[in-house]
Amino acid sequence: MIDIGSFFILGILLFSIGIVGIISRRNIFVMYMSVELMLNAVNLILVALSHHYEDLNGQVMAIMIIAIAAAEASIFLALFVMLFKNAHSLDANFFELLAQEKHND
Amino acid sequence: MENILSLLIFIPISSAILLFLLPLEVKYIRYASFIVTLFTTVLSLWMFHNFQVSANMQFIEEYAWIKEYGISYHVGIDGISLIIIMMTNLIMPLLYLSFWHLNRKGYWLNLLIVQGGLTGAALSLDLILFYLFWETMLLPIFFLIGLFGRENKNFMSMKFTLYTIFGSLLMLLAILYLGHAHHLQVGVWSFSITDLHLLSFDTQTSLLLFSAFIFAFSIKIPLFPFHTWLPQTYRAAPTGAIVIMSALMAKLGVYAIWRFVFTLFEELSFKSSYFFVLLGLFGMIYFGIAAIKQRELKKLFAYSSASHLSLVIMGIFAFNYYAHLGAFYMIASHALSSAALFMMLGMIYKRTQSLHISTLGGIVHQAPVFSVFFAFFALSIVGIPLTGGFVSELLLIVGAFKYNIILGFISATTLLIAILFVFNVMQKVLYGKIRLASFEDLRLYEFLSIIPLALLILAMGIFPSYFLQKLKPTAQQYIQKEVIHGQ
Amino acid sequence: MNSALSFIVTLLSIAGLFALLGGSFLFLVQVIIYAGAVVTLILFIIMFLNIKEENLPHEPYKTRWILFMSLLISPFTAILISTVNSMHFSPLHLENFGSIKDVGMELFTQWVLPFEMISILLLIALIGVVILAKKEKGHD
Amino acid sequence: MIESSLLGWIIGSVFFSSVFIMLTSLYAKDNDDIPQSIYTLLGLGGPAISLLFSAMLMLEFYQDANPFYFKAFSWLDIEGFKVDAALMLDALGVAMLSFVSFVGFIIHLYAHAYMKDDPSYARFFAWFNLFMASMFLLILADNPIMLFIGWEGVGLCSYLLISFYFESEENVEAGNKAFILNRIGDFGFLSGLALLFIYLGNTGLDFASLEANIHLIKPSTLNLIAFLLFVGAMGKSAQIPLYIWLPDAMAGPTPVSALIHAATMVTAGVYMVARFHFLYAITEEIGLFIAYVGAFSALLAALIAMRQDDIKKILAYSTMSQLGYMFMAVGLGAYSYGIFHVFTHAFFKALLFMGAGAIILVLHHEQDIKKMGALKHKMPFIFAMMLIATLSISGLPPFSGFFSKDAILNHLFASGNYPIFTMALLTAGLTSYYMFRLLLLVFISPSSKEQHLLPQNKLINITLLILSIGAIFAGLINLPAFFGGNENYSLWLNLPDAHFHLSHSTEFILLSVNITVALSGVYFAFSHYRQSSKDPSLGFLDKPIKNKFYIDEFYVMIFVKPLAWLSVFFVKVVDEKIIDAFIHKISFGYQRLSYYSDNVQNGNVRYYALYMSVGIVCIFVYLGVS
Repeated sequence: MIDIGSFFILGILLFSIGIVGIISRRNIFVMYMSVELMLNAVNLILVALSHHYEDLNGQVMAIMIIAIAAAEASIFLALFVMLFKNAHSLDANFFELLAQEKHND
Repeated sequence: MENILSLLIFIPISSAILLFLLPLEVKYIRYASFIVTLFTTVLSLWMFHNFQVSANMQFIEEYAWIKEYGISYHVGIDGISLIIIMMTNLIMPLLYLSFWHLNRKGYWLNLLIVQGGLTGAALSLDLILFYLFWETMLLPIFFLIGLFGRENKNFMSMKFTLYTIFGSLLMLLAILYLGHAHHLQVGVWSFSITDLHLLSFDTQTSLLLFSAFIFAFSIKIPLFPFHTWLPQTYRAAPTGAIVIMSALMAKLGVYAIWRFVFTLFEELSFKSSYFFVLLGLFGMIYFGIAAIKQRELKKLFAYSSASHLSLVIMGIFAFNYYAHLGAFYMIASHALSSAALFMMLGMIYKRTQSLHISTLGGIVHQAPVFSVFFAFFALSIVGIPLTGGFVSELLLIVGAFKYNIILGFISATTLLIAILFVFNVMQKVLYGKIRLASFEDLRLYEFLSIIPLALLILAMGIFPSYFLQKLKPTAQQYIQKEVIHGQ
Repeated sequence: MNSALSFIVTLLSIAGLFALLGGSFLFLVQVIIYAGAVVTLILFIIMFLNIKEENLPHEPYKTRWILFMSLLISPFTAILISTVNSMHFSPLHLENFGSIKDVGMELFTQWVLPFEMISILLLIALIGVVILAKKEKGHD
Repeated sequence: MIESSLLGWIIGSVFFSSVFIMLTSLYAKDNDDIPQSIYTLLGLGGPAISLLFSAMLMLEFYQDANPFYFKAFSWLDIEGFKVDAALMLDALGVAMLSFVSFVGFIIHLYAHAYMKDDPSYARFFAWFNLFMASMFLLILADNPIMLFIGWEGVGLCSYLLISFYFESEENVEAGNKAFILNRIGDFGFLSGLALLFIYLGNTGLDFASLEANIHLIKPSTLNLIAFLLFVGAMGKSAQIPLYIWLPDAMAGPTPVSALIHAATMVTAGVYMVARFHFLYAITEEIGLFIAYVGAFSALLAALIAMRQDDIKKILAYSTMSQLGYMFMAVGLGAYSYGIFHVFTHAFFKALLFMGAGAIILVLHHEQDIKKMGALKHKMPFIFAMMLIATLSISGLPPFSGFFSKDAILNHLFASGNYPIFTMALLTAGLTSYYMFRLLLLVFISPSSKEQHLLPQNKLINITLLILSIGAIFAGLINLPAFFGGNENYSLWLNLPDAHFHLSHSTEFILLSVNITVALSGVYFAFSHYRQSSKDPSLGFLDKPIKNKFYIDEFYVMIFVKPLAWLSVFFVKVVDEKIIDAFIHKISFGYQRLSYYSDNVQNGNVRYYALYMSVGIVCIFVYLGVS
């Protein structure tokens, strides 16, 4: 019989994979999917907790997260389209607009 | 006149601010600031006259300022601060006179603020107040160098300011720590040295605090490894700034060691005296030798100043009566000589636009009066008898011998080292072939600006007992302790 | 492409787990929105953009990075897992918990305000996406 | 003790005349504005008044032998260190004062004649009188500090006067050299004084109190003090190793050489040792050391003088050599003989210099004796004067030099220090040799060139005449018992001389040896230079002697060059490369650091996420561990 602990462990592993993915990959699609993976991991843990405490608030929270993730997904994808159109690349390193001007010395 | 000290501090500062705000022509600003300095000189002379011969603080004023933290406006004067105040107030008007031709508003106003800062720093008995004035006098120098200097003035003014502020910050930390410690040990905050010197620390803490203070002051003086800002800054700085730095500010560093370090860390000062005496002697010889081959006059006299100040440091750390008196006397006489010399260098620079030895020569043919005075001041640096320099060197050497015979010998080499470069300068600049197309002799205002200095130096050499009597009680402060500590 | 497909698989399995945990509504939402809408949208965009091999980022140190990150994250994971292991959990109990009705009641009683705010958020996202995806006149 | 403000006025009159001349000339700026006669009046008036006052005091002192005292004001008044600006005149002071004021005044007269066409006439007299003031202060000082002030003052004036013709860099350098070497001496002197004050500061610092309390100091310290004070004398009186300034000091005008570098200032060292006789009397090792230094200096100077060609430099070396005699005397306790030699030396050496000056003037400032010759008939008067002086310095009877030198030689022999005696005797022979070489080369030996001579100056001749009287007869005041006198001068000086008894026969033998040695020197000189003006070879010694034993070069090599190198090294390497570079490293290190930290913020979201996760991991690790 599986207990709730294994759900937590799965969630943690998924979350870690998400972190690893978001940092080590440069493909923005993969990075986006890693973000989603992390969200899902959290969702999973929330639902498991809600089950554990027999409290529906956890599930509601998960629903909220899914809703926000959907909104996020739409904006993400729209941005990807724009970026790809402008830069013809999926490389995250390419988009360093936050960096200040480099000193030439 | 019980708040004469406050008047001395705030008249220059407030008049500087007032003059800055008033839309006056430069000419009037010059007159006004000159009159202000003359007025403070008169005040300080009155104070000198009323100064009682005793080691106690006099003309004390104390008002609470920031009560929560025990910061007070606490000023007072004793023998050694009297020297600094008198020198400041004597030299400032003469400095104005010697540059009567300058048409720069900022020059005069900055000088006024420096004067206020110097006076305040020399008088304050509260550490926070002292720190405030200590920094107050730094900024105008920064502007003076940056605005009116020459060559790499921007870099040098930055370097000088950062260097000194770096030192001061450590001191500020130490000051804050002291206040905090007072809070812990006594229960109330206080930054007044009369309260703080009662504190006791374990050895390591007091060593750290001691070093922080010493570090700040030895940058200003400067002592041996912290001197590298000196020659270049002097070279870049305008004459007014140099006169203040060498004649007054450096002395203020020595004064601050006496006033704060000795008072707060008496035990440690006694213990480390040997180190500082050695450092002073080493610095004296080092700077003296470094000066020999300098070809730029300002740099040369910068090293020479440093050499004499190291000797003064030796004197105050030797902790005996003669050395202390000698150090005080040297502070005064060297302030006068170096102020006069740097003023005269400024005059040379004004006439020739160069201070390199190779471009100068034979001035004595063209400007005999100038040469006589220049030679006189140069010789007074060397410590020729009948100048104040001789008396101070004599006392210092006797003091050093009293401290330790071998160190006495080393300190006596000051007689040798100084002449090596001074005579070289005299030979190359005053004597020798005429290298300048023309060299105008002293103008009236220039003459007026240096003659009081010359007379005072002579008076200090001929009647030293008159000047020394006001300092004696202050110098005696450590005699009793000297016996206890077995120096 | 592969990763997107395996991502769908992951999401679907999570949906299954939700069901296992008694969140039937969540199970539906997960299947429909995530697996159905979002990932399909991703795939659609990948197709739509017609991404070629040279458009993909050149990642010479990919494995190295992954290894490095895994090492970096491992203490985090390990600590969490050990914490979880040290706790005691009841086994799954599949009684009537988390029916859609209950969730709905909860959502529309206690969570009305956040729910409405989410709707506004979605609206904003909608408008934002439209504006973003719209062709800029100046650039074309 | 008699209070007398006249003491002050002896100094004051020359001092104020100097100050007035300075002020007048500074006021005038161009010498045309003020007639020269005003400067003459001021310049000669001061020394004349001083001479008058000192004569009055000396006469009074001669009658009742009561010292004079004058306290002007309290100079320094701190615990354990009380110094009055006070003057004192005792027998030793009278002995010095007598010839300083007298010879000084004569040389002032001479200088007036010598300098009267010089454009810097006023400046000359200003410095000259300032020198006189300092010299008087040195002599009349009541305590070592006043003595030191005078001591430094004469050094300074000597510097000013050596570099008097400052158009030439060489002269200025000679002045610098003189002052610096003097200052090395002063370094020792002041150190000695400082030590003395530390030990005896509480019991008074005038000479009388010092003498009374000198026994309070440990002998080892006394030795040190005595040695240090003598270092001062080495500098001032041009002894080994600080002598090299004296020959160069001849760059000044001849009256300066005559007064300062022959008659007065250089004897200050001897005077000082005699003044501190109470100290040197109980430190015999140092006394012996002094005597050896004197002996070596005398010998070295005499050797170098044998082959010099500049007339003034020969005289300079001979001065150094004679000073060596004086130090031998005072070192071995014969203070009165030393002072006696100072006294006679002042006359004949001043005479020599003034005669040389007269020759130089007549010959258009030619100083090379090789270029002179056969001047005997052209200037017979000067020849006579020079002859008197030469005989006197060579120690031939009955001239003054004979008595003083003979007294010293006898004392050296009697004290049993035979090495010193031998060197002294050798020096005596060499002295007569090189002095006659000079005389012969200038006046007798054939001259290759026809010289155009300027007319001689009457005033100069008069002054020479006056001094020649002194040079002949000055020796008679201390006639030893052997010649039927009873050493009046020594008795009157009343210094604690060391006395050694010699039998009359020994004295007679010594006397004849002395005279023989001197005469043999004369003979060697005569035998060669009567005919020729070429120097005979001295074998292997020839080159070193001509080059003054390379001492100057040696000093340059071991002191001047390393110091200059060190100076450059300190500034260029230690300051700039090490300390400043270190400080710059620190400050620029911050700048560098900012570049590095700048890289952290590279705008790449992945890196930001990385930093965040690093932070999270750290927090978790921290929480997990604790």
